[in-house]
Amino acid sequence: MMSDLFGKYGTLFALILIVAAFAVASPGAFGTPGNLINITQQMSLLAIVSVGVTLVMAAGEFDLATASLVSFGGILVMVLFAAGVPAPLAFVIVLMAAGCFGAFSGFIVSHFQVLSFVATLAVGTIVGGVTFMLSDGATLFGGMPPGVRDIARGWTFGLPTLTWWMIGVSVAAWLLLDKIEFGRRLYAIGGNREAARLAGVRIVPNTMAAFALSAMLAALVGMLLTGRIGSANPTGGGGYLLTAYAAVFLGMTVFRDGEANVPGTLVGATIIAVISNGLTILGVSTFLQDIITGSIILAAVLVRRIGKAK
Amino acid sequence: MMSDLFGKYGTLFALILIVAAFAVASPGAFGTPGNLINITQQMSLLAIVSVGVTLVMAAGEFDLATASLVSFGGILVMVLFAAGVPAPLAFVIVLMAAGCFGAFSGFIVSHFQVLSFVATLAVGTIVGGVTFMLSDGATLFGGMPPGVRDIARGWTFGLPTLTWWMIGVSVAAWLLLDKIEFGRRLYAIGGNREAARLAGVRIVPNTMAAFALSAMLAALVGMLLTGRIGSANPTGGGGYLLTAYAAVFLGMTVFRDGEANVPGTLVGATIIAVISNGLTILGVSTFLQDIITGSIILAAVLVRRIGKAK
Amino acid sequence: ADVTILTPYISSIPTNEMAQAFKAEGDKRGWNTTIIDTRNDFGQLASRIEDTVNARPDAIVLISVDHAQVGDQVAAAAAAGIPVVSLDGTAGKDVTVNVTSNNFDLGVMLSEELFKAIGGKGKIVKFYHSAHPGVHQRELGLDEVLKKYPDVRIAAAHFVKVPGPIDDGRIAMENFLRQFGDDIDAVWAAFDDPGIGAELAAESERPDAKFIIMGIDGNAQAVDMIKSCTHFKATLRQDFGKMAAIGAEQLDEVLGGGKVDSGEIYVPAVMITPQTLGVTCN
Amino acid sequence: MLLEVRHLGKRFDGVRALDGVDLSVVAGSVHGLLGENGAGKSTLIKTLSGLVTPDSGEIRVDGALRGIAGVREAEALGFRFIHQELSLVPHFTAVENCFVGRPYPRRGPVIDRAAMRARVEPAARLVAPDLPLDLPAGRMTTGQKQLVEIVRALMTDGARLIVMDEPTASLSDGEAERLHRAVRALAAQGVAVIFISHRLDEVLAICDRYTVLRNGRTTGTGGIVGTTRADLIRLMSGHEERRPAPSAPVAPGRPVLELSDLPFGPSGGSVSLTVREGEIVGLYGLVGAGRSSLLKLVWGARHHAGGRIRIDDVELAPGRIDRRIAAGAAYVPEDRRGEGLVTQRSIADNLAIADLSAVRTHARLPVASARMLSARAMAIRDQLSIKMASPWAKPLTLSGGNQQKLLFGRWSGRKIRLLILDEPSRGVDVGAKAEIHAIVRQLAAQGAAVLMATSDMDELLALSSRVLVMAGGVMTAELAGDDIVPKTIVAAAFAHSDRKEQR
Ligand SMILES: Nc1ncnc2c1ncn2[C@@H]1O[C@H](COP(=O)(O)OP(=O)(O)OP(=O)(O)O)[C@@H](O)[C@H]1O
Ligand SMILES: Nc1ncnc2c1ncn2[C@@H]1O[C@H](COP(=O)(O)OP(=O)(O)OP(=O)(O)O)[C@@H](O)[C@H]1O
Ligand SMILES: [Mg+2]
Ligand SMILES: [Mg+2]
Repeated sequence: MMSDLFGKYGTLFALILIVAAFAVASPGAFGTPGNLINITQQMSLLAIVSVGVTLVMAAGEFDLATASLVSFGGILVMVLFAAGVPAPLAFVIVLMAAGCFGAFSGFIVSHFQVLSFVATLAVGTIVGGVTFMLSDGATLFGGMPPGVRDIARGWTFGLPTLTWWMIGVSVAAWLLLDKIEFGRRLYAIGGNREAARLAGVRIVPNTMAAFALSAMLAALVGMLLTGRIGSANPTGGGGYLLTAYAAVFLGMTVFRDGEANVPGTLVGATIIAVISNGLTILGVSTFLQDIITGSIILAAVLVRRIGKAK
Repeated sequence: MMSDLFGKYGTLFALILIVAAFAVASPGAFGTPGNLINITQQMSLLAIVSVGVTLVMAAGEFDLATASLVSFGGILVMVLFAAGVPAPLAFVIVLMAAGCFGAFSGFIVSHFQVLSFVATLAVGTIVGGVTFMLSDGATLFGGMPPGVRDIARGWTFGLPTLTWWMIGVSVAAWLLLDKIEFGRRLYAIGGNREAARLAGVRIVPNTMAAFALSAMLAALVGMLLTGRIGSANPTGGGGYLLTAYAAVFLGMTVFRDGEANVPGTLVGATIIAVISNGLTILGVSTFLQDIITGSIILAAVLVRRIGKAK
Repeated sequence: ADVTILTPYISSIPTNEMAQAFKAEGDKRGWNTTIIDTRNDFGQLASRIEDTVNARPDAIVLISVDHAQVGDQVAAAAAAGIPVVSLDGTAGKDVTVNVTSNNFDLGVMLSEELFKAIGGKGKIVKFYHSAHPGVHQRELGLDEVLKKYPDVRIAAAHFVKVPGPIDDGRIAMENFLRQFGDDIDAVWAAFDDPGIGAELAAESERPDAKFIIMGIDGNAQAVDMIKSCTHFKATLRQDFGKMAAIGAEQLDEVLGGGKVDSGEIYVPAVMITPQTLGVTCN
Repeated sequence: MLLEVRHLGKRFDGVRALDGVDLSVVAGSVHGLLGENGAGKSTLIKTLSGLVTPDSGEIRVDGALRGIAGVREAEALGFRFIHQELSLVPHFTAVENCFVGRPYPRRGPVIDRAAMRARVEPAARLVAPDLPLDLPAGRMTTGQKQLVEIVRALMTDGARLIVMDEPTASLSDGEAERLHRAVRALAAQGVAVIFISHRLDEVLAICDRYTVLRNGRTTGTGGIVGTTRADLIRLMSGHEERRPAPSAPVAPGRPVLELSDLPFGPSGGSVSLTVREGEIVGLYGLVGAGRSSLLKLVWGARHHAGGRIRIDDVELAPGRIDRRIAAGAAYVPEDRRGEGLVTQRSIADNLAIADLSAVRTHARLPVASARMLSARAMAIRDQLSIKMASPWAKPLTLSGGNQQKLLFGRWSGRKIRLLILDEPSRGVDVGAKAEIHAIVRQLAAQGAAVLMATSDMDELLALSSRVLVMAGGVMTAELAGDDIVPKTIVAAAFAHSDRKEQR
């Protein structure tokens, strides 16, 4: 029974253990409410990208264009601002443009059955080129309407605004995947494409929708990141690719066996954010941090496997 | 019949078409024997990494530590040189160290059945940290015994030395995967792990061997890269991750449907190398290059899908 | 004339500014310039230089490249009779001319300025990226100056992750502020991006904190922060426009059959502070 | 005594799969292992192959106590297995699949492909002369895959015991016949065979002895001679066989399914056929005859250029399976693992996937309700007597026959106009088969048109009001009424290969 619980929630226990360990090691800094709230802000962008990736992975596919789309979103919104497009319209244009790229990937992957790895890598390369062209390769700064920064900075109702974004996106994605028929279709496609197809699930439109939503979330993160740091860099999203997948894959080991799921992804993103926050606060050097981070992640997934009777 | 051939070899035709197009566009520079031979040299490192990845993917797994291992190989060999270790011994130490990391990943993945994506990302992070520690985060120059540069530079028997490395590694890996029992076992594991297990194939040692070989090839590339450019950077291998997977996935669409295979991987690596060589020679700016590269890769995989009757 | 600009760092601000400035100089002279970037990848850079040599342009411009990192390829260009102009790189026998601000000196200047501003003693946070050889030189400059100031101590050092250096710097600084509270006197940023991140962290976490930030590059966002009387107090601006202009001038000379003035030409850096921007902060 | 199993017990979280099984097998005999779905047959087999470790009891081989810890140990003992679920490497050809996990013939270090083929061919000739040895398994029909598994088990030297878990479930009489001969030949050479099947007639025909399991316990064992079908059923179910009264055949009504000039078959042929309300049309043929392909074409899972498919006068385009479902059509695929079940999802999800609107919290909101999902699963469980722990368990925790019932249950509760069945009772026990047949008849009586491919002659005869026979992708006979006799059917099924031989 005990080992059963461990098998199912091992990675979650690991997270609790990590938090507890840091809280003991550094009660004055790590364990303060202020810092814990700050972690939610630091993890929010990663969490939103990862939730987007979760949608695509529920349908059994990869989207490697994600990172490029984050950069694209940031650059395009700055270009639109600079061109004098009002903020709300600019947001809509960016989301639509990203959605089109996503839908395009989804179409190629599902209609022509090209491996999503190659297809999205190619689309990502194209998006990257477009982003560089838009910005001439430069970091874009200035021209941001003051109201816009506020969507990514400051506090709202007692929590950082970015934390609210994360909460909102996560709840929406969770409803979408776990409560709505659309989600069941995606999981069916991801679990056994052929069986889903023969049971009347329409593969192409559903896959396209998953990719489009994921792309839109990536572009949203690009815009929020721009708001957060006040400028946009054409490779600014590059760091999210592997970390987002790490979060999702970590999450696949929690709650549900081998299925990408939103609560799991959040646990994954939290683990990553907590480790880097905690180690920095403890004053561990960056290089050692890498080694420790890798080891903790391994331990977090192993705990569960070892807990599980073979 | 025609469409059958197209379905099977579409991506290969695409490569031929690409080469022909560049040769016509730039006969004086692209089409010269000198440049074509130079392409084989330029693609050699990517090809070797990709061949290593092919081994792991034949067993149905991912190895995201590959890029870190390339950097690790380059840095460790420089550190050993600087410490006065004789070159041959240094090579052996580097390969062994990388092999251990690989075997470790393989063990975690196969014995504990942790998803290879998380496990190797974690191992890659650890390797990255070790690499940074070894080099103190800096690019390492100098201290290289003159004989060492020669393993990666210059010409041997009428071809660039690096080209010979690529040929040698590819032939060996092809023999390993296609002619020897070991390869059959890997493909059986990759094709249907459960069936292989039911038939008594020993999953753990075979998977460990595949990861270890792949890691050793990555470290070899790290050393060759160091020889080629004369310095080692702790993130120098980063560029190989996505490109190597692109080559392997491109290759999975040639020759054999959906199976990673060495000849296919070479076709994939060639496509990537030819496109960037050709576009550079034609004087296309990087940003446009990205867009064109992405489009050509998409076209190369689609040609085959469209050729294939549904 | 056909001129190909090659660099691994086009999306970093100084490199990009130099490339664009050089292109503008080229346009003035009617050159056909192409920019090739290899996204931080030196293996790729070597290959692209080879391709460029094969395509026989009239000149090659390398930006932010230590020529020793691609020695064979630069030698091949020289052997093919193609002049190689290096901006913000290193001089060498195969390099026609290197126009640069000495990175080591930049590091020294920044450190001296920063240490003076905190009265020669205190705790500093160091943001660095030693994987970039130029940036690494600045760090060595810091080490040199530290020897003269025994009362200055590095309380924390953070290796900045690229891509995404601003947000990485911001997150690290947020965590340092939790760790040290007010016990930080200054932030030493090897390039402006993490310094900008540190300022953003201060704004959200501890707007009343006393520490100051200084960086290198003259990044527009950093200049804006200096002008707004934030914690960001100075940045060393390498004169990219001037470097590009000198590089183009020298190349013009060479293409016309002349000689370069010298194998290495230094362009002094400019310190940007609230004073030089004409604002007074209190 | 080659193999003796005593009081074997095994529990899977709460489910008692084995509850004191006894089994004795002598060399040179064919031993039938029988039991209802979920009785524990496959679990028993897995303990012999080292895939499942029993909780209690003992296994003796040649009188000596053995703990079989893994697949390789079982192989070393001379045990060979055909597991119930097909497990082939999809990219490998038949020849390559036969060598997975086995020593390869080699020349020097290099694999000798010619020798591999040479070692597979004799076994293949014996049981499956038509099997395409160089086709990747992923592109084979279910029946062909089953034949590969059989060839694989028969090919090796040194076998002392061959266990076959429902090897004939997707074979038609022709192939089954060949397998029976091969099994007898093996027994004659002194090899022991454990033969699991729900086709009692074949058990009675080829086995020497039998053992019957019920609820994980041995309820009877003995010699076949003098045993009747009724005896076996009583041991399996605990009661007499209940034969539902054959319902009166329904008069065919309006046409429901109409195929006109649908391109089909190897040589550019085409198919036209009509299935009417109340009709059950049986589709018979040998392995690879093209039945499943035709059904998939009708279902819209494959593309066709030209030809027309109409359901109730509505023309349907290829690829639009959802439209067919909306028009009241239903489909039970042949390969439950590959084409039927989404194994990561719960049983309840699997039962709802084709008709998510049936489990909405509110008719207008596309929100799936957990309560409705579970209620629906429980209703179907009762209707089809599916043995399962909970609606939220994964389908792979069910026995093979119970998994098959899930595919059937998926369509429960809908008004069905057209029912397309591909081997609907594959691996289902005698009682459940009768239940499924009753449901099919009832649906037909309510006005559904049924098109059913089956390899099971009994099933074909029991249900069909009309029989179509295919061979090599071509319709070779259409039989109705008194013409539906096995001899004519089998002759038509072989028509194609006869023609080939004549040429
Ligand atoms: N891995 C498992 N986890 C949980 N329960 C299991 C598992 N495997 C089998 N069972 C249960 O054990 C019981 C026996 O199953 P088994 O597969 O042995 O039946 P069977 O006699 O082979 O039936 P069938 O004729 O349908 O193939 C069933 O109730 C099944 O649900
Ligand atoms: N996915 C596929 N790709 C290529 N060929 C196939 C595929 N599926 C079936 N075939 C071929 O089509 C032919 C008809 O197959 P089909 O599945 O319709 O036969 P069947 O009569 O249902 O046989 P079975 O009883 O084995 O299921 C076979 O010769 C088979 O080799
Ligand atoms: Mg069974
Ligand atoms: Mg069939």
